[in-house]
Amino acid sequence: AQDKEIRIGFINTFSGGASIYGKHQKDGVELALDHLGRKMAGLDVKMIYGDDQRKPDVGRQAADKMLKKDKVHVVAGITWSNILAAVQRRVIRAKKILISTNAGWSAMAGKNCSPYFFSTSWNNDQTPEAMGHLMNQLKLDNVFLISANYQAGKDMLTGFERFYKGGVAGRILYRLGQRDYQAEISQIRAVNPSALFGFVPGPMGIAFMKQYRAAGLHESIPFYSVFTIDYMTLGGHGKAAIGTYHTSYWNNSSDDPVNRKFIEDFKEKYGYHPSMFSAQAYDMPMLVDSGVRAVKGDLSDVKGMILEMEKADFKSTRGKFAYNTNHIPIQNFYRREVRADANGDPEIVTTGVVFENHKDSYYETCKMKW
Amino acid sequence: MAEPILRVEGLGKQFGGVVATDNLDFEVLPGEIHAVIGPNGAGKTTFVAQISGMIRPDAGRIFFDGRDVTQLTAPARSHAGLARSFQITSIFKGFSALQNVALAIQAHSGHSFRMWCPAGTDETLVAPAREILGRVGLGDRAEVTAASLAHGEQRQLEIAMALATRPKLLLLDEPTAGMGPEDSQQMTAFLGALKGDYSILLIEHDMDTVFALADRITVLVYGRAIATGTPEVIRANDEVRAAYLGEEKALA
Amino acid sequence: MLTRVKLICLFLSAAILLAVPPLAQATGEDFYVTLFARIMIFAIAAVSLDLILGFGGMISFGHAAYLGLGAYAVGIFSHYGITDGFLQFGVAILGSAAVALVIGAICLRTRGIYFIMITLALTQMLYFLGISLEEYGGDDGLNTDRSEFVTALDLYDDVTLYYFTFVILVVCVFIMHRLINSRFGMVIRGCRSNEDRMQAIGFPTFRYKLAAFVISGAMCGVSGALLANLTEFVTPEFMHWFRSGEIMIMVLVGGMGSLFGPAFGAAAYLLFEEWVPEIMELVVSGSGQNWQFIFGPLLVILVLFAKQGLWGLIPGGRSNDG
Amino acid sequence: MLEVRGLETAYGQSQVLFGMAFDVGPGEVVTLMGRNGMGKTTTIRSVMGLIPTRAGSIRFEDRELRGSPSHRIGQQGLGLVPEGRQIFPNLTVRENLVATAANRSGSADPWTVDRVFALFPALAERANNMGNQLSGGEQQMLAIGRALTTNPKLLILDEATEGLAPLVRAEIWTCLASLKAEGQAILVIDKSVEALTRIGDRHYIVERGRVVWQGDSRALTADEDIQHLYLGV
Amino acid sequence: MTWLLLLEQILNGVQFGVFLFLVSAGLTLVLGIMNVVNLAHGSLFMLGAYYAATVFGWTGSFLLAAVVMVPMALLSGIAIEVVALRTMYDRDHMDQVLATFGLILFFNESVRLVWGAESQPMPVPDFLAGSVEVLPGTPYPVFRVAVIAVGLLTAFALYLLITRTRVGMLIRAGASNRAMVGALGINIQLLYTLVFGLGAILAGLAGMMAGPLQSVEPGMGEDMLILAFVVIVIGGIGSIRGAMIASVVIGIVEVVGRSILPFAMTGFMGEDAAQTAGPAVSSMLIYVLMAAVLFFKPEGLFPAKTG
Ligand SMILES: Nc1ncnc2c1ncn2[C@@H]1O[C@H](COP(=O)(O)OP(=O)(O)OP(=O)(O)O)[C@@H](O)[C@H]1O
Ligand SMILES: Nc1ncnc2c1ncn2[C@@H]1O[C@H](COP(=O)(O)OP(=O)(O)OP(=O)(O)O)[C@@H](O)[C@H]1O
Ligand SMILES: [Mg+2]
Ligand SMILES: [Mg+2]
Repeated sequence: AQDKEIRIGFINTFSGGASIYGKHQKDGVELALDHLGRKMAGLDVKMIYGDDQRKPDVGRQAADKMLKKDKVHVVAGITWSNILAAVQRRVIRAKKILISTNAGWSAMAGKNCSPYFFSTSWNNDQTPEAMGHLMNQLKLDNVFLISANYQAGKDMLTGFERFYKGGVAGRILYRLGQRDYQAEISQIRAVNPSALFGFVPGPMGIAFMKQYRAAGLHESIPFYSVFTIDYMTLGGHGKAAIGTYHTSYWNNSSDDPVNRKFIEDFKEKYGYHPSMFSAQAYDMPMLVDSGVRAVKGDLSDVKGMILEMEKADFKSTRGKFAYNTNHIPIQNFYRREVRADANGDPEIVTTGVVFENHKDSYYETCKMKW
Repeated sequence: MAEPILRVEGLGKQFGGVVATDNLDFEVLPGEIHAVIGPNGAGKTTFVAQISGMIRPDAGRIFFDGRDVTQLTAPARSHAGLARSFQITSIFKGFSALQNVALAIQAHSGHSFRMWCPAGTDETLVAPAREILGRVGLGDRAEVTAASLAHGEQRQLEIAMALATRPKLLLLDEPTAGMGPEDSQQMTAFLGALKGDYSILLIEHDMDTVFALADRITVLVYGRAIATGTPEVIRANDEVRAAYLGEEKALA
Repeated sequence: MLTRVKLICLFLSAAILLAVPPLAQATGEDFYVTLFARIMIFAIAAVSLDLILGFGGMISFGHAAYLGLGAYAVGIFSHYGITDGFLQFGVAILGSAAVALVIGAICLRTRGIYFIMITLALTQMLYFLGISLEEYGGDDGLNTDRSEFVTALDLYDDVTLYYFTFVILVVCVFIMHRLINSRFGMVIRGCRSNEDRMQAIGFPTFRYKLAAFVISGAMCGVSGALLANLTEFVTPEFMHWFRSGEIMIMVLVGGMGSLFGPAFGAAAYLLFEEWVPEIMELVVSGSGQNWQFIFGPLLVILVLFAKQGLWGLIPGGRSNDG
Repeated sequence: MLEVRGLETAYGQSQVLFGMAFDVGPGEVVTLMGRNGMGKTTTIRSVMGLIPTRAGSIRFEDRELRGSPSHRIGQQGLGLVPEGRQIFPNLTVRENLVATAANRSGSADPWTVDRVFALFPALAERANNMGNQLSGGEQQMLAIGRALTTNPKLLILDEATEGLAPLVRAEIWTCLASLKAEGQAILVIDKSVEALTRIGDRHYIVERGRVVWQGDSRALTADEDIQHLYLGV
Repeated sequence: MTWLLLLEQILNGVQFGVFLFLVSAGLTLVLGIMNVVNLAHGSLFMLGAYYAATVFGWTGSFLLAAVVMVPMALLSGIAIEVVALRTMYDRDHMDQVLATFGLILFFNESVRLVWGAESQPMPVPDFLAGSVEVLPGTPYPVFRVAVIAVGLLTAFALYLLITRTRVGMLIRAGASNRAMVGALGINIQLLYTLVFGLGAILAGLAGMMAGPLQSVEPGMGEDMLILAFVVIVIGGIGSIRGAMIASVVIGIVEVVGRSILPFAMTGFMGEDAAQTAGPAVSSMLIYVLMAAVLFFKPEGLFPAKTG
């Protein structure tokens, strides 16, 4: 019996402290569906949203429910590596398509890679790799590194140093969830490096930036960050972010009509500026749609869908890109900086390409097996 | 003269500036009721607390039943045969009167790491518990939860629990505290009946009870024993009168 | 003792638990097998916590530690390709017991709020330890395989795992039932009521409380091992203090100091978490994510008005029906 | 000034008071006697609003007190020395006396900390000890002192001499006598019939939650078998 | 690392400690003296930050924000006390823990509903921006100095209130025997409501001072909550002095430990190993400290003299 509708399960953090990630991504997805007329190859789209409460086993529970109860064709979403780690096995074993709209867990690019898995975001290392490269371009030497003391945090440094050629003035791994950084800041000042590279995501980042600025280091030691500053956190950063640099896969300033339409309609619909998370999530339904159309809505032909999706033949906010053999995007990475707009409020502007068609560095270790 | 069951040598205890026990020598002979009286704050309760192992003395040694128990913990002393009742009633409020006593018996029938057989129906605990409740006159209140016993009854339960530990020496801190004349008389009679089977260290402010029961009386003032002797001797002692009894009681 | 009404509730719920898998499969909703397995697993954790919490009056805010330890016992072994269930569960039990012994020995010197906080603190330590264990995935956690006992017992079949869990739950409850009514149980409850007096009548209370603490930890370790099997995944998250809080909630919601209450509490909590958001979605779409907005106040109300928990709400019988 | 009628109180299911009724007039010393568990303390707790009552009326200076929160009742000028002392263990002796001090009777020379210390020198020595460090008797003195420093219009003592040495007891009775002489109204519960008959004007004997006998000291001392029947003397 | 840096780190530790005290001051009052385990303290901390941030956002005046925050926090506190905690005082800690746990969930969600999940902007006010030179060559943010000032002031005021005033005595008396305080003619219920409100104000104050240096977002109180409890427990429940000293000790241990452990450990293990092990250990440090303290002094460093 052919399904008359396509069911997509979307797992993310919707309750509790980190629910902001879920919100931005869900809004992106919903907008995409609007743009698709809420149909894919004539099939109605049914979204099932599942809250993981940022707990792996709860995320796992949600996935189970989607597979068994809702009989979804696609499981998507997921912000955190550890939740992706918890969810992936079940979904892949059930031979359903799994799409990460954020989590860039390296294992999925390498040893755990699977034809059923796609990413509309990136691999954790890629963004810091770009930053490392950028710092080379800027001829920066003697850079200080700060990152969070957990897996993703360490991946970030690995990625950065894979490309960064200059000297390292020192490194700090701070505690996950840390709120006060004066100690680290004093240490950085003492070393007096030429620049600071940091992975300080979300609220930690906001706290760090405020304190960094309060200590007056932002002038003497410029801060080059990844995943710290984005339209999601910009409000919280406020002016403290002005004058900082970061790299991202998303050229938010690009005039690509798809991108423009996305940003405009998004602001229109939700009343706030989309973040890169929204952009990634926006691509997910588009990607699925390409697959569904290829198999003319015969959702039983999962393989057919996948083969089509591998072509990445859909309108992405990042413009044209290709999928690598491990289904991680091969994409450009941009240098972005925070400037004061006309009335002094911070805005993010893309000011150049760091990488063209950048591959992640795990795909060689990926052995696809159906 | 028989070897004393309890002997205390040079016991001393201070709380900050307060000298609660001051180089005290003391003994209880087997089968005797030795009463300790003295003004409020003389250190009687503290004294009992040290013998029963609830408070560590600063100085001195305590011999019980021939051995030095100064270093033993409260539970260990209880097993050695010391039992205490509290001046301020201390019972298991949530349990029934029966359970209260049964628990006390259990404490002295082997270790309690028996995790499988129900204790509530264990006759080796319940039967003696009932028997003891009967003896203190709470036979008909066995199933009542301790919290809802009247003050007087709770005092009786205190004693029952002390007895349940099959002690050689009973340390009774004001057993008749808060009891009406009738109940006091009952309690007095009851304690009288225990005489001989148990040695008793009795703290009491109710002189009728004391003079009725005590073989010997020690008067404590500021942690020091100012006099020890038979009731007659104590009655006659001027210092005691001045410090404690006051006139009318002594003459009575 | 139990009143008739309570007995009926008991048998009903047992019957329901037994009937879940066939019903689920008949209706093609076999997701409920996993859900109820999860419920029973946390029921075990809650029951184990109730021993020290409800009966012993030791408010441990760190019970999640043993959940995590049990889980990691399974996880680490299967990380090295060892999936023998007897070994895994054995280590889960002994490991949790051992850690409980150490933690207990430290914590039981303190009382009241101090006890609450130090149990919390030590569990947080384990949590951070878990995060820093790179070999075992650190904060990414660890994918695990399910345990293998005897070939007849294939835990990869969710239904088998379900009944396996069910049996263990029943065993745990029965053990608890014997325990709290035994002499040992009386001692534990006595300590809750008046520890000084316990010592005066001759109980060296420390060792009994410690024993209870260890037993409780070990039992919770089992539930941890089961959880690892169910989710095929272990993570430091299992040891987060919020998790300890949740287990406490289950106990209280069900009824502290009652034998069956905690199990019902676990069911109530997890079903709430599962269904209320959906119901809210039906009412106002998009509101499901705010279920805690309802749950929080509900919890307060429950604490305020249902002192005996749900089990106590069932008419008749004191809650202390151990 | 205090007028209790038809008071009924129960702890959960078990009713304890069945139509308790008694009066205390200005400057009068009234006593409640009775065996253990007859409901004396319960009566007091009901009057003080410490437990909910089922029925009856409690009028103090023609104001109905029943049902009003206990702090109101306290403010009206009822000063309680509760059974079992209940001093504040985590306050020093001095703080125990200062914390709730007031002059409710508006007397010219009110009870002060120093007057209490004068009355109980033992307390003065312990002025800076914590309440829980006091001996049973010292605690009892403190409880009385604490009630006095609120300068109540009606002083209520429940077993105030429990656990006191004969000397101190004697002191307290003399103290009560002198208070009486100053015109202080007092409601006393005690076990020592003999002392009560000495200072009390009128006596009520409580049996199973109701008054079974009342009269003045002469009548009581005269009536041997009443004493025997209800007080077991 | 140089001695000067070490000195600076110790200073940072002290500053963090004083901040910790500020966070736990309200809790000391409610937990230590009123004897209520109030997990919702973290939520009040969060509310304080949100109130201040909002007003600050509208008016641009930090002082005005403070002026508005105080009554708002007071009301929130009173509301909590009246609705949830009033009947909890004589209940055992378990009930209090769970009821207030429920409050945490409630307030986090409420804040999300009202302000949204995004973190709220709250910069350092201009008149407290910039830095002063405390040690040669090490400028120190003025705002952090301000935090120290506020913290010490609070400590002093609270100490006087509790130990020197009659209100203080009554609060402590009520903690041990509410019924009796009532019978002696004090409206303990009202008193407690107000005291709880005061606790809320202190929590709010801490939140307001945290805002400009942290992220004002739902759940921002939780991490702080645990720290606050650790402070109080180490210091000895009910002892203001203890809380102050414990805060500073914890502050120093946390900060200095964090900054020197990685170096220290490179000594006996490889650079890389130390780089990861160091932070891991230091993140457990305060818990180790707490466990150690309670092991040797089960009543905390300065047990309040309740015997
Ligand atoms: N924990 C303590 N800390 C400080 N002082 C204490 C402590 N316990 C008792 N004291 C003091 O030691 C003295 C003796 O107290 P104790 O209770 O032994 O007297 P007592 O003889 O039992 O008096 P009573 O007959 O009134 O019960 C008292 O002055 C009391 O204040
Ligand atoms: N908290 C309680 N719960 C249940 N019943 C109680 C409670 N307190 C007292 N009672 C019962 O109420 C009755 C009266 O108690 P109450 O204390 O008023 O007597 P009393 O006359 O003061 O006795 P006593 O002379 O021993 O103080 C007693 O039978 C007692 O069992
Ligand atoms: Mg005494
Ligand atoms: Mg009474």
